[in-house]
Amino acid sequence: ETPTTATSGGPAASAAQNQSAGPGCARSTTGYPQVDVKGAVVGFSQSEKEANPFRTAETASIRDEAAKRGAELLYTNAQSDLNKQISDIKSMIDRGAKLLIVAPLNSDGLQPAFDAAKAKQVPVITIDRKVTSKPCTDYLTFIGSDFVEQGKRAAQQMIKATGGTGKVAILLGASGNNVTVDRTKGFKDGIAGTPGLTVVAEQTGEFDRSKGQAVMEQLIQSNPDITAVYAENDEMGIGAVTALKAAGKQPGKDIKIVSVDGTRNAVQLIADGSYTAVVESNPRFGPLAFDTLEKFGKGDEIPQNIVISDDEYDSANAAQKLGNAY
Amino acid sequence: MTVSETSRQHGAVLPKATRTKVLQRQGAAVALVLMVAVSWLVFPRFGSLDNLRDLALQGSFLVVIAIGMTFVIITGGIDLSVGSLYALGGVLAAWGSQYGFLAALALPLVVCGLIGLINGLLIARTNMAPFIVTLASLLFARGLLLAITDEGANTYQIPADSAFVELGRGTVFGFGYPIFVAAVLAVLGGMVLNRTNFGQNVFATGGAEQSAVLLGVPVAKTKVLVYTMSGTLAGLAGALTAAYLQSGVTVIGVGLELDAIAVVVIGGTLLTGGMGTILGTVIGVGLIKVIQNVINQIGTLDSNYQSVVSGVFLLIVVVLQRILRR
Amino acid sequence: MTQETTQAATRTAASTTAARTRWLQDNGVYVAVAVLLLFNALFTANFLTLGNFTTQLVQAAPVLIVALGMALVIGTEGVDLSVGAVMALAAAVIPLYLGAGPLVAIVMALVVGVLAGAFNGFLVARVGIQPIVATLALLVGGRGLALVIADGQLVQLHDETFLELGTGDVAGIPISVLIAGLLALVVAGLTNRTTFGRQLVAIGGNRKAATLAGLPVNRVLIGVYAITGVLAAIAGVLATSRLAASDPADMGLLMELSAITAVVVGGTPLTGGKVRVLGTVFGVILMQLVRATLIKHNLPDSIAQMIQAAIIIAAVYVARERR
Amino acid sequence: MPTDPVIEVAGVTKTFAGVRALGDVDFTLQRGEIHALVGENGAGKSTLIKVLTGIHTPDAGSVTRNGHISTIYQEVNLVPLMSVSANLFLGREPRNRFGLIDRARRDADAAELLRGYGITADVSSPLGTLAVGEQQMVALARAVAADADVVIMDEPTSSLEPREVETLLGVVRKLHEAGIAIIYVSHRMDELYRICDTVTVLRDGVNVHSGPLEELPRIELVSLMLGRSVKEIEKHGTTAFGEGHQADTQPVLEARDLTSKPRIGGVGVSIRPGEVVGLAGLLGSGRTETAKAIIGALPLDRGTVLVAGKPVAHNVKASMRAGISMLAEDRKTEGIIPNLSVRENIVLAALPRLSRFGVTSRSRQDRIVDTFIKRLRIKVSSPEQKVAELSGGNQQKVLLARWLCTEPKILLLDEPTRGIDVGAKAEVQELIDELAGEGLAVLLISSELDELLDGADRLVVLRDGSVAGELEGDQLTREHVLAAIAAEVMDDSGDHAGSHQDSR
Ligand SMILES: Nc1ncnc2c1ncn2[C@@H]1O[C@H](COP(=O)(O)OP(=O)(O)OP(=O)(O)O)[C@@H](O)[C@H]1O
Ligand SMILES: Nc1ncnc2c1ncn2[C@@H]1O[C@H](COP(=O)(O)OP(=O)(O)OP(=O)(O)O)[C@@H](O)[C@H]1O
Ligand SMILES: O[C@@H]1[C@H](O)[C@H](O)CO[C@H]1O
Ligand SMILES: [Mg+2]
Ligand SMILES: [Mg+2]
Repeated sequence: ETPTTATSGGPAASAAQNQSAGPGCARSTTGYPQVDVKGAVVGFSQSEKEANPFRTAETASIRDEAAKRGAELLYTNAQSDLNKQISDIKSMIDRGAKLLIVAPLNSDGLQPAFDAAKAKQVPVITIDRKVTSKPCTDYLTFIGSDFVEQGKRAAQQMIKATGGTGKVAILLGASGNNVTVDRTKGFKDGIAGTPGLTVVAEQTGEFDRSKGQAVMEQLIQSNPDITAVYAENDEMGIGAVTALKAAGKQPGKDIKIVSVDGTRNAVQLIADGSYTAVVESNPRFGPLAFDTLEKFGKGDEIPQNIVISDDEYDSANAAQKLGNAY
Repeated sequence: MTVSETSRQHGAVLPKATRTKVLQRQGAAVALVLMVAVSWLVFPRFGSLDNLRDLALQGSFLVVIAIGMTFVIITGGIDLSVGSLYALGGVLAAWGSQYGFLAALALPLVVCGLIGLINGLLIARTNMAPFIVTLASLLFARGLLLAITDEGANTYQIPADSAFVELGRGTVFGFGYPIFVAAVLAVLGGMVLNRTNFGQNVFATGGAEQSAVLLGVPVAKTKVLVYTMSGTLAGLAGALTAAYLQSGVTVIGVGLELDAIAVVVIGGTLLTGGMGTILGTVIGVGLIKVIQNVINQIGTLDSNYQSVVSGVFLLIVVVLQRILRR
Repeated sequence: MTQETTQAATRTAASTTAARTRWLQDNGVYVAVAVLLLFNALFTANFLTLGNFTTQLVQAAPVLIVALGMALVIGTEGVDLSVGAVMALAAAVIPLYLGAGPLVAIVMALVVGVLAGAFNGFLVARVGIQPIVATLALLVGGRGLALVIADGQLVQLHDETFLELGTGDVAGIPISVLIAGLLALVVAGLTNRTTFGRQLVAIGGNRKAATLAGLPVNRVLIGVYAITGVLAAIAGVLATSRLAASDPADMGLLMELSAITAVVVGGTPLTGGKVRVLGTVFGVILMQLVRATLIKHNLPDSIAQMIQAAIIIAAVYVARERR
Repeated sequence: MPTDPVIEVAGVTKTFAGVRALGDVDFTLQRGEIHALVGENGAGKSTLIKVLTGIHTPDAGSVTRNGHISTIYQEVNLVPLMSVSANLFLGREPRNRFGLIDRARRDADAAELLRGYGITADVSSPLGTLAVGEQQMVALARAVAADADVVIMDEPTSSLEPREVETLLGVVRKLHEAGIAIIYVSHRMDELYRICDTVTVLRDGVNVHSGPLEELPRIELVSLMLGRSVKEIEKHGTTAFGEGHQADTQPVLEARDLTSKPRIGGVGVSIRPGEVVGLAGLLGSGRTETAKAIIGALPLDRGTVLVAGKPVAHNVKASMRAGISMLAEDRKTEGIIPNLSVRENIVLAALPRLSRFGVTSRSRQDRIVDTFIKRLRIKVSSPEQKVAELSGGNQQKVLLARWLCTEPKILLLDEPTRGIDVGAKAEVQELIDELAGEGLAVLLISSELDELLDGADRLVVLRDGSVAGELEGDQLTREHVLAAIAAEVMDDSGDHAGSHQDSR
């Protein structure tokens, strides 16, 4: 398969082995009508601006797959506004969407939108962020990464890279975001058994490169003994690299950097030797989402929780897997 | 004779003034009617009952906040804290809902009202600029929100069967309760503004503060009251939103203050104070929401163009108003 | 007799407290900076290092550059909410022209800044729209436009010469700090020593009177907003270079609030008619030190925001104009 | 003399940021009397009033009030954006049975009430659309309607035309008959002697005299106010103008057919160097508009302005370059820049000339500022003092200095002596004479007929925005002017003119 664009390149997310959990959900349980994906109007509600490569790749993946399967795609972007996302979803239902894919802005607050879909018997697949509503009732199923697991895997990478000793600074994601909460929890749990690794600072970089950079600049001054940085997304990690270089440090060498996402820029930095490791958060939900919709349409039972497999990049494989990064 | 000459002069000046006044007052309304009509014709789905219901519901939260903002702006002030107070109100309501309906409603009103009161006291008693005082409370309320949610990690859920949820989700003929709350508040607000002594004090304070003092208007008290009101209403809007979303979402309300200011100004209220109407504000909300809805109806518009369109639209409205006012 | 003497005594007492509050009002921001420096020297690890001071100055530089323009606009009794969006526009323009060389890219970014500012100025001066609303339109639309230009993407930059702006130094002083300092001097000279500067303050003090005194009110206003626009663009260029990427989605986000806060904390009243350039410089430094202190002490976001709020109120309370 | 005080003030002291506005003032107002409160600018009259009404708390001393006080403050203190009726009833609106404001009744009551003051404007329109005089009348009606025992009027007539002054004085008499006590502040001696029973003179915040007004000759009253001897004052007449001026034969300013609908239509004025031309007319007759049209601050439908025969582009900058300067009517809103120093206020308009390549020169400024402070005898502690801290008269002089700084050939003065005390007024009048003597062409607008008659060499009378007549030489009498202004006004103010003569 030859990728058409850079963002849609790389392997599609596939369901991780044995990780799809929960009792099944089928059309017979929901009583929803049968809809063929081919020729159907499918709505996709994106949550945030596409400045972050993760979002770009996510949207591209859905778009490409919809085109491939002959579905008509309606697309909205909530621009980080929860109320707008609710309206977006309702308006797509109104405009005739028979199937919905939603990348929720946050884990809570979409209930009214789900209720609207339920009332019109429109199945909803949520991707990327898991919501607190009821699967198979409020929405069909969740396809996405296990963010706690991502944090744990980042911790493993960190332990491996530091040999289990060091002072870690955490660049937190945006406050109030469940991705932040989960990736922090996973990481802290992951290093709990390694007393040599201590967290000396945790400050928010708001998932943003320049904020990550600014915070890192402060921390490296007040805590010059920092030996490792855990960034909850690549953008902040890249910002940290810039900050550390400016402070005369050698990121990737005297200061280890581990982050989550798998963007091309970060993986490139690993290959260049100034980054330690990246745990992937795979944004290519398109194929899996449409497979799931098709399966559901056929009447098959689908799992309520589809955890996708995330890759990992480190110095051993970065150069060779660079093409997979987004 | 001289008397009749004076009246002749006025006769020459007034009809034009009245004409402009009508255009000014109704200018926004005319624009709204036109836009609704055109949208109806161009986008068949626009006029669907579902869409109109959702439009009204989405507008209702902003109306509640903008009523408070209208009062504040008529006194010549500004309230930047409403976005944060809105989010805080939602969180408090969700947290309070575990203690019953009354707690869920009273807690946000009291706490946000209190912060509004402090805004008012600082502004009225210390001669500090409203812009900067309320900017500080914007930060403060956001910080408080994070503090009570464990840095945003906790999203309080409202039990789906609680009476409080009904406040946000209940409907009459499919129209949500918040619409009626907003409507009642708008009518009340208009009445208070135009038919009570407090309302007259609001106009006098913004129209000519020094004179108002000499006319015996309790200027300081009036200011304290309008900021308290604005805070309380922002808290109420937050509570309604929480009831609607069934949870105290922490990531909402960012930048909402600018929306509120924009709708008030679009509605013809003078930013310098002394003049304004609640009806205008409601129409302003209508205009903003219809524009957003239409952008969604177009569907294919690049999401980045959406803010460009909003900006251009805002510009056209204020420039037109300005020209009419001449 | 006795009554008179007591009165005289209270009068002198009153006038000394008046003098003291007056002094604090004028110098509060300097005192606050000194206090914060002292606090950090005592309680913050590794604070008194050259590297740390450099970091603070480097981070403050773009804010200062924007705040200088903001101080001028506020001096005319205006305000410019669009500075963050203008920074984003500047950032978006750079990768488009970087191929033609860094100088071309920078010039184009500055041209965009001037145009955006002049547009604001036109709306305020000629059309007569309230500054808040006039610039709100560009705040809303400008960033969107920047994203449209950049196709919504962050672009990694590799031009060494361009990146030098953000990382290089002259005699140990980072280039961006040097530029910010230079601009502060220029703006101080402009406000205090030129016709333009005095006219600007007069317009802010009493626009009607300034018009009747034959001052070129519209020209000055458009000029002031254009200067603010170009300063915001300069800040955008420097910040972009330092980030080594053009990121219109986040560049200068909420910058308008930071800049206004710094200006007001520095003792320039929002009511116009007065511009304090040195105060603005220290206002920016104060807010930078506050942020640094909160991060260095690893305070959670919640506490950090509440403390910032309290400090803003305290600083403005001291500097406020008495009735 | 029966004593039944409604207001008693004992030992009141009030200081503002170190400036003593009132020092140990005693003051008593008897029930039913009309009490004049006089003094130079900054003597403390308005401050005393604000202490009486409770707006200011005194630093020391006591204030006893035995009744309800209602006040008309010095500047019109109403809310221009609110309707006339809302202003009139602010704080005591008529309510309907639900406790809500009854707007229909409010408007009806307002219209009814104002008819008694000769105002027939639409009461539901914003107050700001009324002429200043009418606004002053609304303020008066508001104050009187509030069932008061005491009515305080702080310079109520300073922006009224003669006819309106008569209406106001009529109201004052009616109040007096109804047993209401009145405190009346004015710089206009005639009015005081016509209606007041007693007088209190403040000087530098101290009560220097209280007593019956009749017994106090006018000249002594002035001497008390100024703190100068009677002899010194006797040298001057009612105004400080000298005889006529030597004027050139060719006009330096010619304004033709100035039209700006609906305010002025076809006004023409010409002034020769060294000549003072007065602009007379009722309030709203278009005097200010004429001056603004000449300087280019008013959009014109038609008309040209020529300076020394050459047409001038219609904008303020071009006019100033051509040598026209205008002292605006409203010192506070159109004149001073309050935050700036006296120096900066003086050089403001001349700044480009005092700069090189846009960079200001401090030494040049200081030189010229010093000259004018000395020449106009401006009382300042230093040129760097904030102009807002000066008294009204001195602010006016600062503004005069601003215009003289631009080295004008033509000076338009709109109410140059309004609201300034007798001392300062005389100085300004002398200055006008002096300037004309030096060859300046002066256009003088004043609501005080005496000032125009004494100061001007020629009068242009406006009525309803057009020229109703020009008077020169022997025609410069009160009667002629009034006749030109409007026949009917002369009819009913003829005897007032007479009473003016009497009181002199
Ligand atoms: N709010 C204030 N703050 C500071 N100084 C004040 C204030 N009000 C009055 N003053 C000062 O107090 C003194 C008395 O002022 P006041 O207004 O009472 O004079 P006045 O007799 O009414 O003069 P005028 O005839 O010009 O109206 C003046 O020196 C004035 O500058
Ligand atoms: N376009 C207008 N609309 C409403 N009111 C106006 C307008 N133009 C002028 N006025 C009011 O009418 C008043 C009288 O007009 P004008 O200034 O021409 O009178 P004047 O003859 O100069 O009298 P004076 O200078 O004594 O006020 C002005 O003070 C102003 O308040
Ligand atoms: O997983 C994604 C990415 O990590 C992104 O950086 C932030 O949003 C999350 O949902
Ligand atoms: Mg006074
Ligand atoms: Mg006038």
